[in-house]
Amino acid sequence: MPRHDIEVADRLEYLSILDEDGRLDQPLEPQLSDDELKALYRAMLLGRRFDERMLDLQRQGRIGTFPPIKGQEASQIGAVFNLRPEDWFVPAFRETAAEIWRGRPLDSFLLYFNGYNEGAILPDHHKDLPIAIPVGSQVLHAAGLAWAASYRRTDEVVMTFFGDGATSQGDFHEGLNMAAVYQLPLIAVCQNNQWAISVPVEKQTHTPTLAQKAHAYGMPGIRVDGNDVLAVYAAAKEAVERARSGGGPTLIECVTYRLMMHTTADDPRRYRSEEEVDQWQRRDPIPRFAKYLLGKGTVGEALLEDIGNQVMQEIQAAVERAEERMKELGDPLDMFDHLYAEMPSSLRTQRSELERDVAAGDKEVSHG
Amino acid sequence: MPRHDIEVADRLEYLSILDEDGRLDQPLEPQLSDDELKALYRAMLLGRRFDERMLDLQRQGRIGTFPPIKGQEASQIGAVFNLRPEDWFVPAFRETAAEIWRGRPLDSFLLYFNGYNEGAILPDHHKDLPIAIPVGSQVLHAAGLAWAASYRRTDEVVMTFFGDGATSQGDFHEGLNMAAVYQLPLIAVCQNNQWAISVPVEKQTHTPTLAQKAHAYGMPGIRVDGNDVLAVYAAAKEAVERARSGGGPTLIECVTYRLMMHTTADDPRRYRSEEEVDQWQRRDPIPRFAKYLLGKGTVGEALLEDIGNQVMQEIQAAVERAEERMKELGDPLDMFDHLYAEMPSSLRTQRSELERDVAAGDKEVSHG
Amino acid sequence: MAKMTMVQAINLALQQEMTKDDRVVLLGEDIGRDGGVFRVTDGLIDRFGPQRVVDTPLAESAIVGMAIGMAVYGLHPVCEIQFSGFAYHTFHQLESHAARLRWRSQGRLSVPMVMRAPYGGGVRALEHHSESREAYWAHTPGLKTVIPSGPRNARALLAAAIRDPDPVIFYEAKGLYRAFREEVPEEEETLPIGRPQIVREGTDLTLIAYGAMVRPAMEAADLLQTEDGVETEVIDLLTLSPLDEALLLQSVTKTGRAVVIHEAPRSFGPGAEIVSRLMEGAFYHLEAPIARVTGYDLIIPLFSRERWYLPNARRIVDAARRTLSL
Amino acid sequence: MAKMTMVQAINLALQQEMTKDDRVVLLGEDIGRDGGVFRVTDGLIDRFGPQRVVDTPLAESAIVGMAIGMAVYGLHPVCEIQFSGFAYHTFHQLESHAARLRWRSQGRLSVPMVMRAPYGGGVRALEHHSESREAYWAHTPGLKTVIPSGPRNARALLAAAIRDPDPVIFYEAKGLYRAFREEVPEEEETLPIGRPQIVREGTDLTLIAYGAMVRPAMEAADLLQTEDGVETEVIDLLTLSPLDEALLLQSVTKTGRAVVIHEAPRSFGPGAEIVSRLMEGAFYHLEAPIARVTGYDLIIPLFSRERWYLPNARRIVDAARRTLSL
Ligand SMILES: Cc1ncc(C[n+]2csc(CCOP(=O)(O)OP(=O)(O)O)c2C)c(N)n1
Ligand SMILES: Cc1ncc(C[n+]2csc(CCOP(=O)(O)OP(=O)(O)O)c2C)c(N)n1
Ligand SMILES: [Mg+2]
Ligand SMILES: [Mg+2]
Repeated sequence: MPRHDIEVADRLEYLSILDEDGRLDQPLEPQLSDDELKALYRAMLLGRRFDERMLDLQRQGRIGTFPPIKGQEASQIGAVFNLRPEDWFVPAFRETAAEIWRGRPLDSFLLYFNGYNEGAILPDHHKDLPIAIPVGSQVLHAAGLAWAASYRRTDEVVMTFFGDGATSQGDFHEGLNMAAVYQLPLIAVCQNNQWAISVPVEKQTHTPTLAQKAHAYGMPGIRVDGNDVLAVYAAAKEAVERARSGGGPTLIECVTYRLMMHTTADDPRRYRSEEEVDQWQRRDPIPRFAKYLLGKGTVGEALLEDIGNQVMQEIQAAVERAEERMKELGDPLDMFDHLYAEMPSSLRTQRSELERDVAAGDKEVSHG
Repeated sequence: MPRHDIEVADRLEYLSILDEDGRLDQPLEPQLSDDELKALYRAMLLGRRFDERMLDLQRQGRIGTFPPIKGQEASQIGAVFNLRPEDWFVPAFRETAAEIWRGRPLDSFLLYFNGYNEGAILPDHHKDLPIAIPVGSQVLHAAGLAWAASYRRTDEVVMTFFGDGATSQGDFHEGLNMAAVYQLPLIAVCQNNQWAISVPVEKQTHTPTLAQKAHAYGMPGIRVDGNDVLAVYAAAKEAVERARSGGGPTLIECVTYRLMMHTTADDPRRYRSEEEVDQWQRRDPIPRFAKYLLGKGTVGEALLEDIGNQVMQEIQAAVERAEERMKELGDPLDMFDHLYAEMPSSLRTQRSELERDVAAGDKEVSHG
Repeated sequence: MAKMTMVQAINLALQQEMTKDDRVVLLGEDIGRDGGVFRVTDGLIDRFGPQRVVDTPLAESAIVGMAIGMAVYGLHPVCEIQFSGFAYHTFHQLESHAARLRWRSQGRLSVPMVMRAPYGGGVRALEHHSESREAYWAHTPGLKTVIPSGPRNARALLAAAIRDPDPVIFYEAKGLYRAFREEVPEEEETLPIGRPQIVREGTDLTLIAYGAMVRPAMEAADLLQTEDGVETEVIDLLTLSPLDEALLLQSVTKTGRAVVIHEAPRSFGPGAEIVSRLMEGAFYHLEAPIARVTGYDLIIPLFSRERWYLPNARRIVDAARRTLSL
Repeated sequence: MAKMTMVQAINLALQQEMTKDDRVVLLGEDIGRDGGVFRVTDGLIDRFGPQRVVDTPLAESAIVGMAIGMAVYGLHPVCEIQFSGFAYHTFHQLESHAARLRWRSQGRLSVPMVMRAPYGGGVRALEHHSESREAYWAHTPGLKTVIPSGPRNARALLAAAIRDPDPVIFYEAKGLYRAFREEVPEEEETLPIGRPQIVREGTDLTLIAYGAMVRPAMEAADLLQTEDGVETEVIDLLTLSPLDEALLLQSVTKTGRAVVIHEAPRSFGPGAEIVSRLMEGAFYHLEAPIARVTGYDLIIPLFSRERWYLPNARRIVDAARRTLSL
């Protein structure tokens, strides 16, 4: 046939399980134990409440700029819930809930967003990467980790997160291409929260979905309701299993929404309507999942409240710990640490300069 | 339907019209006049013979490194044949035949590949860009030109070329995304010549076609037999018409083959077999098209020979012109020209330094 | 004459150039409805429409790469890179094409574009948002690197940059965006690119700075006068590259002593070139080694320690005193 | 001990490090079957297989970005960027991540990777294939920039770079690849990173060079001795950054005069930092301004005019004589 349509081999699917009102598509319901379901709920709620608390602190001037995650908890928790501790998690910068689930201490966020590098230290057992601010850049690190994992013949998988905006970056493209060429154990999770700061996804790409970008790499792509933690969980589970068993990478598009500002320095009223936000508010992943759990009988109202209280206590303790900790931190000379394994002579010289300057500054303060 | 396949709206097609033996798929035959057909043939042959001559010159040390195009003439000429002089042509570095068709003088190639910047000067009426060596980078310039053309509400279109290797680059991705988002009049022609130096296309991407990468941008993609000048012409004609009438960009994959070395500095025997080359030799676009023209009665053997002779004369004249020209060129002080519209003072100082050095060098030579 | 912040003054330059010349178009991330993350392009989309104030997808190489094509076509694109810390994505486009197309085509083509980007510290920002790496561009032949130090010269230099026939990197010290106001004339005003200015005259010592460092340099000059009776000359470079050293030589020939100040890391930084030019042109007038007060050779620390990284008047005064004591 | 070209010596270093340590893996364009466009990795794929000598798709940012991930995992990736003129694509990965991950994680993570790239002129190459822009990396805190000047030190420094716990930019002067042979011991040999060497002793003048410029500097030193009776000390930097100036200061304190040589454009180039360090540390010993013999602030011209762009012994001798006459 000289002129004919070409079929693309890889599948492109859509998945949703729990709808906006918490109604379930029974046959698709994932097999999760009560404990797992409660853990999912608790992790989402912790992410939500901690985010709210950070916003308060920011508004009080007690921390600096940070990017709220409100509305995206299901996309994050549903996905990382499938990871083992030995797996790698490579976040962008709006994965607070997922980072917490992976074990990053709450107080570390407060240090970090208060301008202390010490907040970026991850626990020793952690294999994850710290947040990556340059949009899309981390996809390549994830591909490199996945390459290394397969070089070492482990069954570790790597899950990386990025936004809708990131799909326009060259690094996204190069990373997914590499992952497909080497059939790496990579799960690429796009949190399509509809906005890249003020740019809506319709201006980011001419495609109706982001998942179809998988076709450019010859890998499966799936679009899921990102506010449905069960759908995200199920899609990620498939992808993780495929990756772990040598089946190569997957692109998952979680359709979700950034309910708050881009960062606390942003004013979304400049570029989007209250109505749009309201509409998405109704699709909030947390009440929906709570309804499901209550309906299923996994939890009762009392337990939900209990979880809520626990979470608030955990947060409060972390805030107190962080504020204590910050009193000890901030020695300016520390800025010379950790650039190189061994400090070169030119830096030693500069460090003495700073030392002198600190002394002079102190004198100025005490005498001035 | 909670779980279902997503259909991709944009088409992905395959097109071939004239097979390896010059047999035609009649219903698809483009309506081209005899003069047009002869022009197509002549342009391909000129590209071929000039390329061969450059290789001779290179082997004799009369020019430096250059990238031969042999085998890719149909992909180039079939595509650019659709352009008007007012349109823009944005080459990579292996589009000698297309550049000549667009009006770049033969002697300019010889100057250029002999290390004279003067060879990059394009004729005054030319709107095209000079060759771009950093792989994939030119796709963005083409998108920018197309953006400007549509800003100015002209009906100019922009055609850019790149190789299979270029599809791995971030700039390719970013450029096609931009073209789709702004629905720019861009025709993106990928010469899939199977190799990026020593890397075969199968190691460049996990996809069976390059055309399907169009799906990542929401634009039509078409894969054509790139050694079939009629198929390339027809596919490009559709794309050009679509672009000119505001229908946005198209990705065209021309399946062709680099019959020679990557550049004259390369030794392809290190990485590919003679058999593979032989196989593709049989799909040579030029004899195939000659057979078609002869069969159709557009030309006779005598005319073909005549065209062959004309082409050789044109090349010979150009070689002589270039060699004359080079005698006049090469004043080292010229290197200070054209960096900025106006030479800054620091460069004026440095230029005097070079002047002094040239004088010293001359003295050294004459006294030494 | 209105009193304006640097943000407003830059906005004015864009507005006036766009009004006068429809070749001028803006492109960048969030520059439209949002008015840019620093509001530099505030209101321009309302005035000129989305055809001329173009919100782009999130792709810096594409922004600059497309601007190159637009400029070759004959437009005068002004790109905004949201933070200079994300300008590295555009390096290959700027080095390999913007800086070279005039040269490559031997004068047939040109790339009259501007890349604007906020740079430098002082706003308690996240990582990658406070760097000062203008030396990368300054070392790149074919580019011009312009760095204003306040509202009035920002406006005048940006207008000149937009009209310039060659690609201009226009770094805006984000610490200055709203730091102070200055009278900025309503009528058009440009300043020549490539021309430093003496912003305070003196006979004993020369301070050389640009961007956000001009203010602490001026402060230091005041302190040196009141506390030490030293008459300090302060030079504002305004254009980092191509660097015209004539005025610097003149000054140092007179004063015999100099301190160069920048936020950028010291080693292989902008100050090194200034020191070298002075060494080459005023060696026999130097009475003491030229000192550098700069950022350290570190990643600029997150904001809790940032003020100890950035040069300030105290550090400049200290260096000046040491220089004067030699 | 075999006489080797620099290509062979680098190949030997790769081979030995790979044999010893399976964390060492190579990735880049055409480094496998093809052995690299300069044949630096010739034969390694046969020896170590495609799992350790990885031909990548054509994407420089990806090569470096993946190497960062691999290094964090615990491997020691060695990337080849085919020509340094295409290394700009990797800038944001190197600046924003490779150079920062140790710092960002406060010592928890590290990025022990090497980016090798051929740089510099002298091989009649096409555009973008002859640049010398090492100053970009040298100005980037968190990176080390190492530039050997011949087979033996190339081998020893590359071995050290591969073992280094931090990211190293390893620039190989392509003009030296096959320019001459040197004895290179079969047994392992490393040289410390960050340590310049005196390669010729002298008392009247110091020449400071690195990479391909060491040879013309040595030639110039010979000429100065035979023609002018001048005893010239020549220092080979070997590591450009972090720059250790101790040896330079020692030498210039003795000679009082220096010429710095590099292929890179002069302004904001590597030489400026060297001049500044000498100014800061040896000002009172200087008897003449330090001269710079460098590439001009131009795009390096295509090869017909290239030899007029690159510094050579004649230009160095001229500069030295002017310096000596002051
Ligand atoms: C390379 C780069 N360019 C620009 C920015 C500034 N910036 C930070 S986040 C952001 C938008 C990101 O959008 P998206 O990828 O959708 O993620 P989201 O913020 O919605 O989570 C921009 C432009 C950046 N961090 N990195
Ligand atoms: C950014 C960049 N990286 C590497 C190179 C070196 N190089 C030149 S051509 C080439 C292969 C290009 O392959 P392809 O895109 O298929 O084009 P072809 O050479 O086959 O025409 C490479 C790696 C380059 N020119 N630019
Ligand atoms: Mg988003
Ligand atoms: Mg190819």
